[in-house]
Amino acid sequence: MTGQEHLIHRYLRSSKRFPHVWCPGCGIGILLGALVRAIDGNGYGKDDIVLISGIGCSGRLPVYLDFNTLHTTHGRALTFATGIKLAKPKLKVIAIMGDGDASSIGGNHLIHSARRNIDITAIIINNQIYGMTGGQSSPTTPFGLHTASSPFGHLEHPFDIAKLVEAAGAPFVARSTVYHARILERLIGTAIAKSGFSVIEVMSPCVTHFGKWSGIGSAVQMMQWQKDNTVSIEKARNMTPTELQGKVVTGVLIDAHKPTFHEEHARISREMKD
Amino acid sequence: MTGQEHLIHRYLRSSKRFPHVWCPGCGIGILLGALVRAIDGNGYGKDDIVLISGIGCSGRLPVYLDFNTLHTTHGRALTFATGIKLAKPKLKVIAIMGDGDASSIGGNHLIHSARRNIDITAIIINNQIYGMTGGQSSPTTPFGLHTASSPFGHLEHPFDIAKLVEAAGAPFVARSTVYHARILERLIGTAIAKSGFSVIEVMSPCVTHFGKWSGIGSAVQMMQWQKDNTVSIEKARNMTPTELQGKVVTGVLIDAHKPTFHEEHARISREMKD
Amino acid sequence: MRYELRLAGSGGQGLVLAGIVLAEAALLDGHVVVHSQNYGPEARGGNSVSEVIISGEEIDYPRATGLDMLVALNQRACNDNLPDMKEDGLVIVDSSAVKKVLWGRVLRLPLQRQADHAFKDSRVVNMLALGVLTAFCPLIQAESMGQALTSRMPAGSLDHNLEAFRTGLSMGHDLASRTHFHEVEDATDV
Amino acid sequence: MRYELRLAGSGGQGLVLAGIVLAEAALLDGHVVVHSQNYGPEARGGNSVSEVIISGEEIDYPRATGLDMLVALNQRACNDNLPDMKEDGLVIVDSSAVKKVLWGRVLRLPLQRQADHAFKDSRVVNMLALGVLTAFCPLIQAESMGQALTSRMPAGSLDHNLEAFRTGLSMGHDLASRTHFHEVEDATDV
Amino acid sequence: MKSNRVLLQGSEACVRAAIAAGCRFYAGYPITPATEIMELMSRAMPKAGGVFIQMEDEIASLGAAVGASLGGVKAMTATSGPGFSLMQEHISFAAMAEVPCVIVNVMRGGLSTGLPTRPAQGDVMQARWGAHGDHPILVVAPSSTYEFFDLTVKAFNLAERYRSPVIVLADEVVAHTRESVVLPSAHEVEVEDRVRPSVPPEWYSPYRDPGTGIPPMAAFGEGYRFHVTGLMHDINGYPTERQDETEELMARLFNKISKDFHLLQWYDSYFEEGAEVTVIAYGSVARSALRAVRTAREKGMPVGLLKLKMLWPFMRRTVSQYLQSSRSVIVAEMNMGQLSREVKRVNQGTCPIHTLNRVDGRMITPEQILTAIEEELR
Amino acid sequence: MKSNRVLLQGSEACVRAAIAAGCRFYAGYPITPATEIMELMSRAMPKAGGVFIQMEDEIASLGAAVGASLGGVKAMTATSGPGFSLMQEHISFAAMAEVPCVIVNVMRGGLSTGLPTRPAQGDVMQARWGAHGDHPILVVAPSSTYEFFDLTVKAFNLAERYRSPVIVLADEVVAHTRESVVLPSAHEVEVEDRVRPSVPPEWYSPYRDPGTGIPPMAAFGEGYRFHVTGLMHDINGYPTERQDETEELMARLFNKISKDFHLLQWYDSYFEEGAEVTVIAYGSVARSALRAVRTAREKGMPVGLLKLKMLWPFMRRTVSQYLQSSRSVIVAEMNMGQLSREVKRVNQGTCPIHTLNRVDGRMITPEQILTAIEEELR
Amino acid sequence: MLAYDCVPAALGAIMNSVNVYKGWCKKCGICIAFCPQKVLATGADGFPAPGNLEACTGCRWCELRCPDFAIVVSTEAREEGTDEE
Amino acid sequence: MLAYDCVPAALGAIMNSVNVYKGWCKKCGICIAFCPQKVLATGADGFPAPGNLEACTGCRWCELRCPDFAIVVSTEAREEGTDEE
Ligand SMILES: Cc1ncc(C[n+]2csc(CCOP(=O)(O)OP(=O)(O)O)c2C)c(N)n1
Ligand SMILES: Cc1ncc(C[n+]2csc(CCOP(=O)(O)OP(=O)(O)O)c2C)c(N)n1
Ligand code: SF4
Ligand code: SF4
Ligand code: SF4
Ligand code: SF4
Ligand code: SF4
Ligand code: SF4
Ligand SMILES: [Mg+2]
Ligand SMILES: [Mg+2]
Repeated sequence: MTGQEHLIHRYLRSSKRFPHVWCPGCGIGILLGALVRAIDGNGYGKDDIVLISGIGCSGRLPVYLDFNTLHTTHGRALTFATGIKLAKPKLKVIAIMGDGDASSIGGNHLIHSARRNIDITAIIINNQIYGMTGGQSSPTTPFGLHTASSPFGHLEHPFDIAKLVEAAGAPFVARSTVYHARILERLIGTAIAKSGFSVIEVMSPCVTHFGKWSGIGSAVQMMQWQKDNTVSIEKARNMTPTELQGKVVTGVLIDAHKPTFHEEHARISREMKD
Repeated sequence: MTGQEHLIHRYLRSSKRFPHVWCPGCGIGILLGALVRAIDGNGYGKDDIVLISGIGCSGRLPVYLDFNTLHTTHGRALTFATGIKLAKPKLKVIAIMGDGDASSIGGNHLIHSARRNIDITAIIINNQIYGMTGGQSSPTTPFGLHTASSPFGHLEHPFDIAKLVEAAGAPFVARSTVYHARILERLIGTAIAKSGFSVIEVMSPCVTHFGKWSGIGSAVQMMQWQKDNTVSIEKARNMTPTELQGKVVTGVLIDAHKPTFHEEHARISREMKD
Repeated sequence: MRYELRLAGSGGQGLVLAGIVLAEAALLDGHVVVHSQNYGPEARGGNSVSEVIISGEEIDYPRATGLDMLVALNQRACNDNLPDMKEDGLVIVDSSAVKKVLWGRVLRLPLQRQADHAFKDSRVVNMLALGVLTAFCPLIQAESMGQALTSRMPAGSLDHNLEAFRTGLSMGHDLASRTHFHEVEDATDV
Repeated sequence: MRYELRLAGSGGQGLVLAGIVLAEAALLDGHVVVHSQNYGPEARGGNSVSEVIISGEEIDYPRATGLDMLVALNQRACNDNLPDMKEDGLVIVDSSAVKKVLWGRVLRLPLQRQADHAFKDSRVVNMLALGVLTAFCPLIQAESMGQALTSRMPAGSLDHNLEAFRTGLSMGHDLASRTHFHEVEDATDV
Repeated sequence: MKSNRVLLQGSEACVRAAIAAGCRFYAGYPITPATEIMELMSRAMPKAGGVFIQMEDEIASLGAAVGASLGGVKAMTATSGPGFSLMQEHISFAAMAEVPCVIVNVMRGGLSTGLPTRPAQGDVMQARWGAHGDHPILVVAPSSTYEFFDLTVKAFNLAERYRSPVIVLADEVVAHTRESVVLPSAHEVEVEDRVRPSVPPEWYSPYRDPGTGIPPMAAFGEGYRFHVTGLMHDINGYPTERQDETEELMARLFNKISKDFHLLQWYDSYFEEGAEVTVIAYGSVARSALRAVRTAREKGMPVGLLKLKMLWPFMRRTVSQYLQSSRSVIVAEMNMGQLSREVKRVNQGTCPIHTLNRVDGRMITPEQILTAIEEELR
Repeated sequence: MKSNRVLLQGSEACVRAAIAAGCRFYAGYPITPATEIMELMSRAMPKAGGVFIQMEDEIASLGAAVGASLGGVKAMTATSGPGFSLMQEHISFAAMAEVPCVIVNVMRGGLSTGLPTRPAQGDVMQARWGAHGDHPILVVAPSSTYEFFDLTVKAFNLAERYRSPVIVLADEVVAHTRESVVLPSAHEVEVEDRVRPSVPPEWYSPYRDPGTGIPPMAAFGEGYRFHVTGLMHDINGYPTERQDETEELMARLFNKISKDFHLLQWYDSYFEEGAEVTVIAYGSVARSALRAVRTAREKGMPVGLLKLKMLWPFMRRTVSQYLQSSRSVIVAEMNMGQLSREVKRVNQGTCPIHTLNRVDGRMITPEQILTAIEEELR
Repeated sequence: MLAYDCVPAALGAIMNSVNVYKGWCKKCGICIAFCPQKVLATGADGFPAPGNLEACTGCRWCELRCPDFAIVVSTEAREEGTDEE
Repeated sequence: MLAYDCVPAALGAIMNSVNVYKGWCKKCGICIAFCPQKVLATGADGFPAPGNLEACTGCRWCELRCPDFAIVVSTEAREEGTDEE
C-alpha cells in the first residue's frame, strides 16, 4: 500500500472533527500533507516533533496533528518555540505561521530568531492576506491590491520575506508553493533536518479572500496561477529582472552554515563544568 | 564668525542644564553636533523639525535641542514618528534611536517603516551595546564579546542593520561614524532632504561600557578604532570579503526611489475628492 | 408588539445579507428593528444564523426571546433552533435538506431545488427564502423588501436577485392561500 | 544600637564599592547590616551616595534616620547630606573639595590630594576614605576591613588598594589622637 | 422621522461618531470583533480628508495615534482583549504625556485568545488598571448602537477636555448588532477641542497648570517648540526627579479629573420610583436587565435599573445613592465579577450586593436576571 | 551562625532562590531596576546547568519562559513597569494554558517611563488586572532580602502547584538594598514540582480535573502528545465553544486557587496584642511601618502592624479579622491608593480606613507613618 | 452515511484505484483540474469521480494536492509519475 | 566661576583662536588626540590647552569632534581644512 491514506491517518488526530476548518481549496491543507510526508520521510518519531503556531488560519494547523502541539498568541510562535528548543534541545521544533503572523506583528521575532540562529524550522504560509480576520492586507500583499482594509488599493510595498530573513542571518531559506507539493515536501524535509534557523516560505492560496480581492478567483484558478508564475531559482539565475517581474522564485535560496544558539550555549555550559 | 559656538548655541535649549548627561567622550554629543549642522545646512526652520527618540542614552538627545521634541517609549520611536508625519506631512521627522532601541525591541517598527516607506529619517546610534542600562549585549554586539549580560562571551550573531533595512525596503541607507563628523553631517543632510524612509547608522563609541568590555578602552582609543577600521563603500567595492573582515563600510549604501506612504495616501485622498 | 424571525443555514448561503435586507425593509416600513448574526467559532464553514427583531417601540433585549418565524435551510439548523420558537411560531424549511421537523406549523418548500434548477444559481436560495417569508410575515411590505434589496444588493446582480425574491414571494402567497396547519405534523414522520 | 554611615561624592569615585566593603566588614564583625546606594536620575555623572546601617539586631527601616557619620567628597555632597546628620554625628570631608561645612564635629583631610600625589591614582580616594572612617567608627575592626577588601576587590588591584586603605587608616588614627571638636566651627567661615 | 432612521451596526455608529467628533487619524490592526471598525475607517478616513493606516501591530497602532494627536489631529484606534493588552505601555505613556486619544476595546470572550467571536465584559478592570504606574483614566461603555455613537463622540470630547487617553469599552454584541437608529446630524453633535495656547511661544510651558489642571496643548510644528516625555517632567516637559515637581505633576494628573467627578456621573436610570431592588448593569447586559426589570414591573415587582454609561472613574456618588435607597442590589456582568467589586468598595456594608456573572461567551439573558430579582424579593 | 551570614542584594537573593527552587531557564530583557536579576542570571544559569537567554523584548521573554516551562523546565523572567505592561498578553496566555512560570516585577517610580531608578508600588492593581479577560493570579510581595529569597522560592512552588503564572512584586528598595542574611541551605529549601501524569499517554487529558482542580502536567517530548492553546478548550486542550465545557474550564481555573484561599493568607503580624490601630503595609513600606509601630509602642501607643506577603488573591479573611479587631486602620503604600481599595472593599463600613500614599519616588518614612498613627490616636 | 466512493483497480492492465471520501471532500475541484491525465471529472453529485481510469498513471498528484485528504490513489504495480511541477 | 579659556589669535600671520569652555569640557581628550597639527595638549588642570597655536590650520576638527560643544575655533581668514576622515 502506498496510499497517502495510511500515512496521513497515522498522523491526523482521530479525535478531531474532520473535514478540517479551512475553506474549500485552501492551500493550508496541502501544506499539512506535505509537512506530514516530510516528517515521516525523515523518519522522526511523533514524540520528537513539536509543532507551534501563532494565530490565523494557518495557526489552526497543529491541532490536527498527533505531535506535541502548541497554539500560541498572534505573532509570537517563535518566542515560545525558542523556549521549548532551549529547554529540550533534542526536539525538532517547527513553527507554523501565517504571513501576517510571521511578518507583521511577529516580524521582530522572525528576524531575531534568524539572527540568533535558533534551531527551529519556520514555515510561513504566505497567502498574502489576513485570512482569519477576513481579508485585510498583510505585509506581503501586493502594492495596489484592493482588500478589506485597502479599499482604494494597497498603499504599501510588500516584504520579500526570504530576502528579509536572509539579511537577518538565517542560514537556510527556501520558497515553494502548495502547487509544487512534492518539491515542497522535500524542502521541508531538508529544512527540518538542517541545524539552525531554517525558513520556508510557502505560497498558499487564500481562496476566500485573496481569491476574491485579486480577482484570480477559484481554488483551481489560484493553483493555476501558482503553476504559471513560478520560476525555480536555477532558472531564475539566468533570467533578467524584467523577465522575473511578477514571478515567484522557488527552491533553496540560501544554504549556509552557522553555529546555533543552543550549541553555543551548550559549549559555555560545558566550559563551566570543566 | 564661523565658530560652531554660535551655530550650536542657536539650537541648544538654553533652559537645559549643561554639560549634557552623556559620559566623557561619548559619541552621542558628536552626532548631536553633526545633526544640528546638517539641519542648519539644509536651511530648515526650527519649527519644521520634529525630533523623536526612544529610550536609551541616545534617547536623551532631543531634549537638548530647540525643535519639536518627543521622547517616547523604548523601541517605539518610529510608531510615534509615523503618526506625526501623517498628521503633519510638511514636517521633517527625524527619529533618533539606539541600536537596542531600533533593532532589538524596536526591530519590527524599523523594518515596517522601511517597507512602508514612511518619510522619516531614522538615525541609529550604534554603540553595539546597551548603554543606558549598563552594558548588556545588544543585537549588534559582536559574537564572542563579553558583556554585562554575556559574561562568558556573546553567543549570538550581530545584525547588519544596513543590510536588514535594505532588505526590508528602505530606499536610502547610509553608514558613518562619529569620527567622520563632517561626512556624517553631509550624510544626515542628504538623508533628511531625501523623501522616503532613510536610515543612517552611526557608529558611536560607548566609552563607558563598550570601551570597558571590548578592552578598546578610552574615548581616544575608541575614536582611533573607528578611524582605523573604516572603509568607504567606494573603496570597499574593490576589496575582497577577507580584506573587509572586521571593517566598517561607510557611505551611501543604498539610494533608490520609491513612492512614500503619505504621497500615496494623498493620492487616494485626492481621488476621493474628484 | 415584538416580532422575531430567524434565518438559519450554513455559512455561504447568504443568510446574513438576507437578514439585513429584511431588517432594512422593516425599517422602511417604520418599525424599530434589530438585526444580529451569530458568528460561529470559525469565520468560515459551520452554521450561520441571522436574526431580526421587529417592534413598534424601543427594543431592549436585542436577542430573540421566542421566535415568531424560523427559516431553516438544513437539518441541523432546524434542530438547533426549534427550541427557541414561540408556541404558535411558523417554521419554513427547505424540503430537500430538512426531513424531520418536530413542529406544528411547518411549511416545506423546495427552495434549494428551485434555486438550482429554475435559477441555475444555488446562491439565490436566500432570496427565495426572503420571498416566502415576506408572504407570511405580517409586518413587512413586499415593496419595502424590493426597496431594501435595491439598496443593499450590488447593482450587477440586482435583477437576478429581485426575480428570485419575487418567485419566492409568489411561492409563499400561493402556499399561504392553501395552508392549513395541523399540530405536530411530523410526529409520525420520524 | 544602630549606627549609620553615609559616603557621598560624585559618580566614579567608587563610593558604592566602598560602602559594600564597609558593610561586608561589619558583617564579618558579627553585626547586622544594610547597605543601600542612591541611583541618581542618570546612571552616570551626578552625585553618588552609599549608605551603611550597622546594628546588633534586625534592621527594620533600611534607610538612614540620623547619620552617625558622613564622608563627603565634594561640596554639594556635603551640603545635601548634612541635614540627615544625628546631632552628635561626625563629618569627614575632603579638604580641597569641601570648603564650607556648617557642622560641629568635622574632620578635614586632603584625601583627593593624597590619592593624586602619593598614589598617583585618583581612584583610590575611596580607599583612603574607608581607612579614615575605620579609625573613627567604633563598630568596625580594621582587620575585618582588610578581609572584606580582599574578598570584594579584584586580585590585580588589591595590594594597591589595601595600601591606600592603610594609609587612610593611619591618617585617621593620627587625627583621632589629636582632635578636639568645638561647636559649629564653620559658623564664621562663610 | 422615518427618513432619518438608519440601520447601523454598532461599529458603524462608532466610526460615524468619530468622524463627527473630528477624528482624522486612525491607526489599527485587525482583530475580531473590532475589525469592522478598522475596515470602515479604511474607507471613511480618506473620504473625510483624514488618514488611515494599518500598522504592524497594536503597540504601533496606539503609538501612531498618540503621535498624530501630538501633531494636532484627533486620533483613535480600536482593538479587542489581546491587542488591548499590548497597548498598555502606550496608554501609560499617553496618560503621562497627556495626549488626547481614543481607544475602543470591543470585548470578546475569555482570557487569552479565548472565544474570539463571542461577547464578554472581561476587560473592565484592565481598562482601569492594565497599565503600569498610577494614573487616572476615563472609560465609557455603550449598550446600543445609539450609545456607541453618543459615547464615542463624548469620548473624543473627554480626551480633548482632559488631555487624556479615553477608552470606549464596547462588547461584541454592541459592536455587531444592527439597529434602527436616528443619529444626530453633523451640526447637532457637540464637539470639544483641546484648548490651544493663547500665549506667545516664549511664554508657553506645555505642562503648566493654568488653574484648571489642564494645560493648553500646542501641536507640533506650529511655532510652539516644546518637549514631551514619558519620564517624570517639570512644567516645561523636561525630565525631573525633584520631589516638589513630581508631586505637583502627579497631583495635577489626578486632580484634573477628580475635580470633575460630579460631572462624570453618566448613567440612565429606569423605574427608579419605589424600587426596592436595583439592578446595576452596563453594556449589552443593561439591555437584558432592562427587559428583565420591565417584565418584573409588569408583574408588580418593585425593581429598578441603573445603567452605567461611564465605568471609570467609578461613579461612587451615584452608586452610593442607589445603595442607600435600595433594599438590595444586583450587579450583572459578563465576567467573574469586576465592577461589582467597586460597588462593594463604595457600599460600606449597608446594602446586600448580589452578583450575577456569566463567562461562557453567551449574553446574560433577561430570564437569568428576572430569576435573580425574584430571589431578591422572595 | 556568623559564618552563614552573607551580604546580599535583594536581586541576588531572588536569583539564588530561583536556582534553589529548581529554575533552569531564564529569558529576559534589561530594564532598571530589574537588570541586576538578569545579569546575575546570565552567570548563574550556565553554572547551574540551565539556560539563559536575553530576548529581543519582554513579550518574547515571557513567551520563551512559557515555552521552556511546557518543555518541562521551571522558568522565569524579570522586568519592571514598562516591560510588565508588555507581558500582559502572555500572562493571560499562561493563565489560560495553565503553564507554571514566575514573573518578577521590580516596581519603579511613576507611570510610563517615570522615575526609573526610584521605588514605587504602582503596579499592585496591574499585577491583578493587567491582562485581558477574567483569570486568577497569584502575587507575592517581599519586603527584605530574606523575603525576596523566601517568596521567590514560594512563587515557584505556587506556580508548580497551581499550574499558574505567579508574580513576585518587588520594589526598587527591596531589589537594590544589600542586607546581611542567613539563607537556608539547598537541602533546607522546600521545593514543589508540578504533578506529572501517572497514567499512560493514551489516557492522558491535559486539562481534565483530577479532583484537585489541577490537572497533572506532562512535558512536551516525553511521550504525552497533547495540544495547548490560548483558545477556550476542552479537557484535551482542543478548542471548544461549547457552553458546558467553557463553564467548566472557567470554574476550574478560578476554583483551583479559591479552594485554597485559607492556605494563601501569608502575612506577618507585629504588636498585635491590644492594638487599637493597625497599620497595613507590604514591600519596603512595611519596613518603615515596622519602625514606626515600634517607636509608637515605645511611646505607649496601642498600634500593630499587618505586613502582607501575598497580595493576590487578596486575603480577605485575615484583613477582615484585623478590621474587626481594630478601631481604625492605616494602609500605607507608595502609590495613589491601590491595595487600600481592596481593604475598603472587604471592610463593609465597619472600620475607618485611612490611606497614606506617596508617589514622588521616595520611600514612605517612619515619621510619616508615625504622624498618621498619632493622628489616629489623638 | 458517506462512504468511500471507491473505484477499484480494473482487472488486468490497470492497477490503480482512485478513492474519494465524500465526507471530507469539499468539492474544490483541484484534483480534477490538475490530474495530468484528465482522469477525473465532476460527478453528478458535484464530487470528483474518475472518468477514464484507464488513463490513470498512478502519479498521485490528485492525492498530493487535495487540501482535505479526501482522495487516495491506490496503486500496486506502477511507479509514481515523475514530478511535473 | 569657569570661563572661556580663550587664546586669541596671534598678531599678524596666525588668525585662529581655539577656545575651551571648561564648564562643559569633560576632559575626554578627543580634541587633543585628533588635532591633525598637534596644536592641543593637556593642560596642568587636565583641560585641553593650545600648545603651538601657530600650527593651527583652523580645520576645526577639534571642534567638530568635541562631544560636549566645549571647544570653539575662531578663524577669520583661513579656509577650513579639507577632510582627513
Ligand atoms: C494581538 C492580536 N492581534 C490581532 C489578532 C487578530 N488576528 C487573528 S489572526 C490575524 C491575522 C491572520 O493573518 P495571517 O497571519 O496572514 O494568517 P492567515 O489567517 O492568513 O493564515 C489577526 C490579525 C489577534 N488574535 N491577536
Ligand atoms: C519596555 C522597556 N524595556 C526595557 C527598558 C529599559 N531600557 C532602557 S534603555 C535600554 C537599552 C538602551 O540601549 P540602546 O537602545 O542601544 O541605547 P543606548 O543607551 O546604547 O544609547 C533598555 C533596555 C525600557 N525603558 N522599556
Ligand atoms: S480564509 Fe483563506 S486562508 Fe483562511 S481557510 Fe479560507 S481560504 Fe484558507
Ligand atoms: S553609557 Fe555609553 S552610550 Fe551612554 S552616555 Fe555613557 S558612553 Fe555614552
Ligand atoms: S493518480 Fe495521477 S493520473 Fe491518476 S487520477 Fe490521480 S492525478 Fe490523475
Ligand atoms: S481536491 Fe480533494 S477536496 Fe478538492 S474536489 Fe478533489 S477530493 Fe474533493
Ligand atoms: S582647528 Fe584643527 S589644527 Fe586647529 S586646533 Fe583644532 S583640530 Fe587642531
Ligand atoms: S573634546 Fe571637548 S570635552 Fe573632550 S577634552 Fe576636548 S574640549 Fe574637552
Ligand atoms: Mg495570511
Ligand atoms: Mg546602544
